[in-house]
Amino acid sequence: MPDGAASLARVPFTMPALGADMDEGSIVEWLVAEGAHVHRGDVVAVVQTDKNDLDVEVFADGTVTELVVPPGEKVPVGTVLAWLAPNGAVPNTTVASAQVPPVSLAAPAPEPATVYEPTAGESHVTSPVLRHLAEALHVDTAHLQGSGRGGRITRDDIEHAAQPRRRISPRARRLAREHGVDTSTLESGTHAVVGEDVLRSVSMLAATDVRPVMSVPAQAHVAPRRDRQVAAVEMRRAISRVMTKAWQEIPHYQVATRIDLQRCLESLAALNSDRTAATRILPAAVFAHAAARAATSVPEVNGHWLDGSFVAGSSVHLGIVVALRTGGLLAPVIRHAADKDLFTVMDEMRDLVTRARTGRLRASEIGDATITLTQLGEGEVDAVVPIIHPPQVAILGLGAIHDEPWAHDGMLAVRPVVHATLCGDHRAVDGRLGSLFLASFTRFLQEPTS
Amino acid sequence: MTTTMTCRDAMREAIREALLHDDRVFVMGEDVGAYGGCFAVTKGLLDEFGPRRIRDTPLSESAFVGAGIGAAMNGMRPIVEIMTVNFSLLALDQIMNNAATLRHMSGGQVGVPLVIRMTTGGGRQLAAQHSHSLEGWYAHIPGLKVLVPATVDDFRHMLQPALEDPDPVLIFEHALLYNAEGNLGDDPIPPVDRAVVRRTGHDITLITYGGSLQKTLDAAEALAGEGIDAEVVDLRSLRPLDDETYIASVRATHRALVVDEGWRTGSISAEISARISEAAFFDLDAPVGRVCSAEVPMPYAKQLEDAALPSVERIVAGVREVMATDA
Amino acid sequence: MKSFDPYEVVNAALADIAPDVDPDETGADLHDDLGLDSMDMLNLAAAISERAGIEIPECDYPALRTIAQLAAYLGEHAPSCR
Amino acid sequence: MKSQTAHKHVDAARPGEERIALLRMMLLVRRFEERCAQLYSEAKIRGFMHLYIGEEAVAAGVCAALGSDDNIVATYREHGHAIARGVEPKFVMAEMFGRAEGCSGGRGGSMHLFDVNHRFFGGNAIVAGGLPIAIGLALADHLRGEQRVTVCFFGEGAMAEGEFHECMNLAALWRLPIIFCCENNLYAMGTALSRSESDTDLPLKAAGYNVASWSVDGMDVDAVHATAQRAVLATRAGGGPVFLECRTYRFRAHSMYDPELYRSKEEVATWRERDPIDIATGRLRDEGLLDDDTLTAMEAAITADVDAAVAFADAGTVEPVAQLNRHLYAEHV
Repeated sequence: MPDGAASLARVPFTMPALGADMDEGSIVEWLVAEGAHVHRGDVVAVVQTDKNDLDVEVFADGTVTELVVPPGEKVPVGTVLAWLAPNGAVPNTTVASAQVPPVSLAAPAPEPATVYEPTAGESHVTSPVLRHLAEALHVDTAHLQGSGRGGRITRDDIEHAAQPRRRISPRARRLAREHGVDTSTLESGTHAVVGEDVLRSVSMLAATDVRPVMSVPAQAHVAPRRDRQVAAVEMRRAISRVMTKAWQEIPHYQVATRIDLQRCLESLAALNSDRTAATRILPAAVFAHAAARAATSVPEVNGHWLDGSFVAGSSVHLGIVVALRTGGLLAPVIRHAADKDLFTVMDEMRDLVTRARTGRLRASEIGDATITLTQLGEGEVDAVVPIIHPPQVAILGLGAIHDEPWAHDGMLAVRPVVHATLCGDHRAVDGRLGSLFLASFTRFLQEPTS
Repeated sequence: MTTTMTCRDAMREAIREALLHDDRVFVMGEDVGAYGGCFAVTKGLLDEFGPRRIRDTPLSESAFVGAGIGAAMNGMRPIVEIMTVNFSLLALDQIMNNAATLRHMSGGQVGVPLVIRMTTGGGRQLAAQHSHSLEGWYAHIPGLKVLVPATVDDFRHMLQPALEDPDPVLIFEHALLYNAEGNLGDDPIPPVDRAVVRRTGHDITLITYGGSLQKTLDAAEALAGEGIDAEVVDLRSLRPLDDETYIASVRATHRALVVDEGWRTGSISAEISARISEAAFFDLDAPVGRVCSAEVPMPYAKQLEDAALPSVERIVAGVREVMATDA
Repeated sequence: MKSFDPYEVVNAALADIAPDVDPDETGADLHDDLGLDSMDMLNLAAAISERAGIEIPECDYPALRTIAQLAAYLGEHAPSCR
Repeated sequence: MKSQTAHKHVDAARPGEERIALLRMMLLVRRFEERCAQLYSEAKIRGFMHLYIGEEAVAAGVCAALGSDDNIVATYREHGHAIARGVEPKFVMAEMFGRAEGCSGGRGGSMHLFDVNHRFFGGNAIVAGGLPIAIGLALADHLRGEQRVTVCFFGEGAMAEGEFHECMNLAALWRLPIIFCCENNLYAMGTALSRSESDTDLPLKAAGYNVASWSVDGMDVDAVHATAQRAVLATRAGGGPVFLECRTYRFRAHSMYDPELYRSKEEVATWRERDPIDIATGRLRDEGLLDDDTLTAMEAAITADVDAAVAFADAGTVEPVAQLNRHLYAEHV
């Protein structure tokens, strides 16, 4: 057949070279059927090379007149895979057939398995490459409006729909790595995640913030047993991680003293004499209030050890360790505790303890403590030497109130006594300041309602 | 006791002192003698020290800078004054190909203990051939040392260590600073190659030098009103750069902004930014910001020149951007 | 009007302040066995007061160590029984 | 002011040994450089290398006129100047081998030979770049009232540079003790003098700056030596700067190899007939001051010197790369 109108009417679509080292390839699937109109740039087939399945585009406008090579057959680069009739040309399949080189004609091309014609309003991802991309980027294509021809979803559509990359500062990434924090859980407001976000998260973790507990719906009050078990396991892990880190990294020191509570408890009894259960003050609240005020008089124990240096707390946010009957513990925070009166401290403490035990604490009530108080006041324990919750630099441990012999004015008396132990992070604060704190704490206890 | 003086007087005092105490010192440059110096820094010195030591030169930057190099090689301690940094390009061959290289290419045999002083910077509506800040260019060249005094103390006391240096030292004096007054301290200045924290702060490190220092300090004060506590580092030397000081500051504040009157592209601010990335990347909470001169030849018209130069407002805006940056 | 059930009051109060405690353990020691501390006890007293209008004076606390004892105490002090 | 041409006659009263020493110096430089060419082909020497062959009379004659305390600044074609100044050939060769023992510690190479002990302030590879330095060297001596003279060598190509004109003016203005020795070999690389200068009478240009300006046959070592001696005498006596044009010719390519499209083989052949070594040898023979035996012995001794220099360089120390940053700034001990 000589050159002429008929041959002008045929444009070959050949096996492309998709890499410098590609010599042959095979059609995985045809994405067009015979008779389909195609445009320059449309993906018309998926081709398998030695390495990959790749989308293959067509470089001409026209109508597909014949699919020559069926899927699965390996052919050399340059082999005609299909014939196109340019727009405006009359397809002449008879002529075309005569022109087809002797390749792959032994088996007639079967009906392509996955041919479809996109219809308006219906979104489809046709190519495995794009399907893979959508999966990798977590894009749900079912809800995507394609911008391609006939509503087809394009690579751009998928990439636009993908979640914007979370922005995390280099320092935040480093701190997260060092503290074992999963950056995907970090909250940062509208900005990028920065170092402080990680450190806040670390301090929340240190207070054994275990999210499954937090997520118990308020109206349910009690999580299903299985959830509680899961939560307990996770809390155990969190405690394990934080306490191990604290024990390994923080050079603890302890200073301890015994405190005569006679005056304190007498004042408290007087205070409670005409109070109902709803307004009564417990010794625990007196201890918390005194501890908070002592922290303002020795600010060196109140704050965080961050990234190699001590950052003083701008206020006293007192963490209160609450042991859970289900195992584990939480340390909700009385914020600005030193600025509040005893009654407010009692109210908040009662509220926090109750909600801690009923799984209704908010995350914001957990983090951010600048110093922590732990009391084992209900049992037989005389004294406790606690472990600091990083990044805090001090924790005050109180034993149970017991009657003990007490030397007073050269006489032996029996007094209600509590053993107080202050554990300090020696990197940040020295023992002298720890003992000053205990002295101040003792003083405040003598005037509980002042 | 403190004395108040201008940076001009401080530099003149420094030159006087050097001339008085070291016979090897002489001053050479265009109009340094009879005219009293284009910026009056050397005013009065001709009368005091005579024409042998206060040498007016022809308008031959390459020859008299080269002469300074040769005299320094031959035992003298010349102070060469170039009127402006733009004119120094006429002597760039001597500065780059000779002063900076002689020690190295002679295998350590030849030293060039030369001091070259020149004015730099814009802000005086002197347009596109008298206003640029090319100290960053010179800082590119190994073999040179580049000092950028910003305070009366540094104007008064940087010259002597520069003269004592066995290698060529370029001192870039921002022209707007000559009239700036300040208290002359009694204490010796820190070594000239150390940066100094001029203002402490916790939130961001502002790194600057020379004519931009006061603007940066003013910006830091303005930012304090917004609750942004900025630390300001005065580099004082662009070569060598005191990495230790500004990197330590950035490690503490986690944010940095460089203020540099040079053009942004290929500038010393680019170098500092790169070094912060190299040394403190994992301490950063935001990309390093920069406030530089607009990338145009310096325009004449006041409002255009103002817009081209770093200003307190631009520095404040730059800081806000870094503080709010999505990293 | 629904009749006053002291067990119901105690159990409801317990559910408020210590939902993890099994209310069927009527004979168990609230403090030693069930782990309620002084804060819990105070809360329990307040909750009971709110529900039943019965204020338990602090001096009576030591005698009320089990759910059964509490229920009995409420039964004795119930307004309708006075 | 019109430039003068120096007397070309040979001073017959000059002692024979001194003239034989000039010949020996020219021969040493010649043989040394011929070996350099060979070593370059063998890749023992790399980089740019500019041979002085044909111009030896200038360096030999001028340097012999200087005292040991005088200063020299030279160009990148400075092997001859360094050796004529007294830098031992083995240190020059070691430098070209890039050895630590080289006269510039291997940092300079062929174009940057330095030896401050001989007050040899370098081969400067920026055309005219050495002139301002020479001004400064002279200025320092002038300020201190010292009797030193500074000689600055440069090619005629440098006279198209601004620095040349700045320096002529400054030297005359300040009456500095400096001799500008222009080695006019007629080509600035490949550009003929007539294609680069509006007036090829070079001393005339220097004279325009009120600099005493002389011209001499640069292929005649006796003439160069005699004229240089007069210039040194005048300058040292406070007469101010002297411009000395030495008319010479380079026999080989600009750098090691070039196709020499810019000049004809005939022209080179004509100039080779005026080889300064042949002129000096012939004259000394004619005067009965040199015989074959002496010449043979001289050649043998020079060959031995060059062999020794190559052996020294070959055995030299390869400086550890760890010392790359040395000699950037002064090392404080």
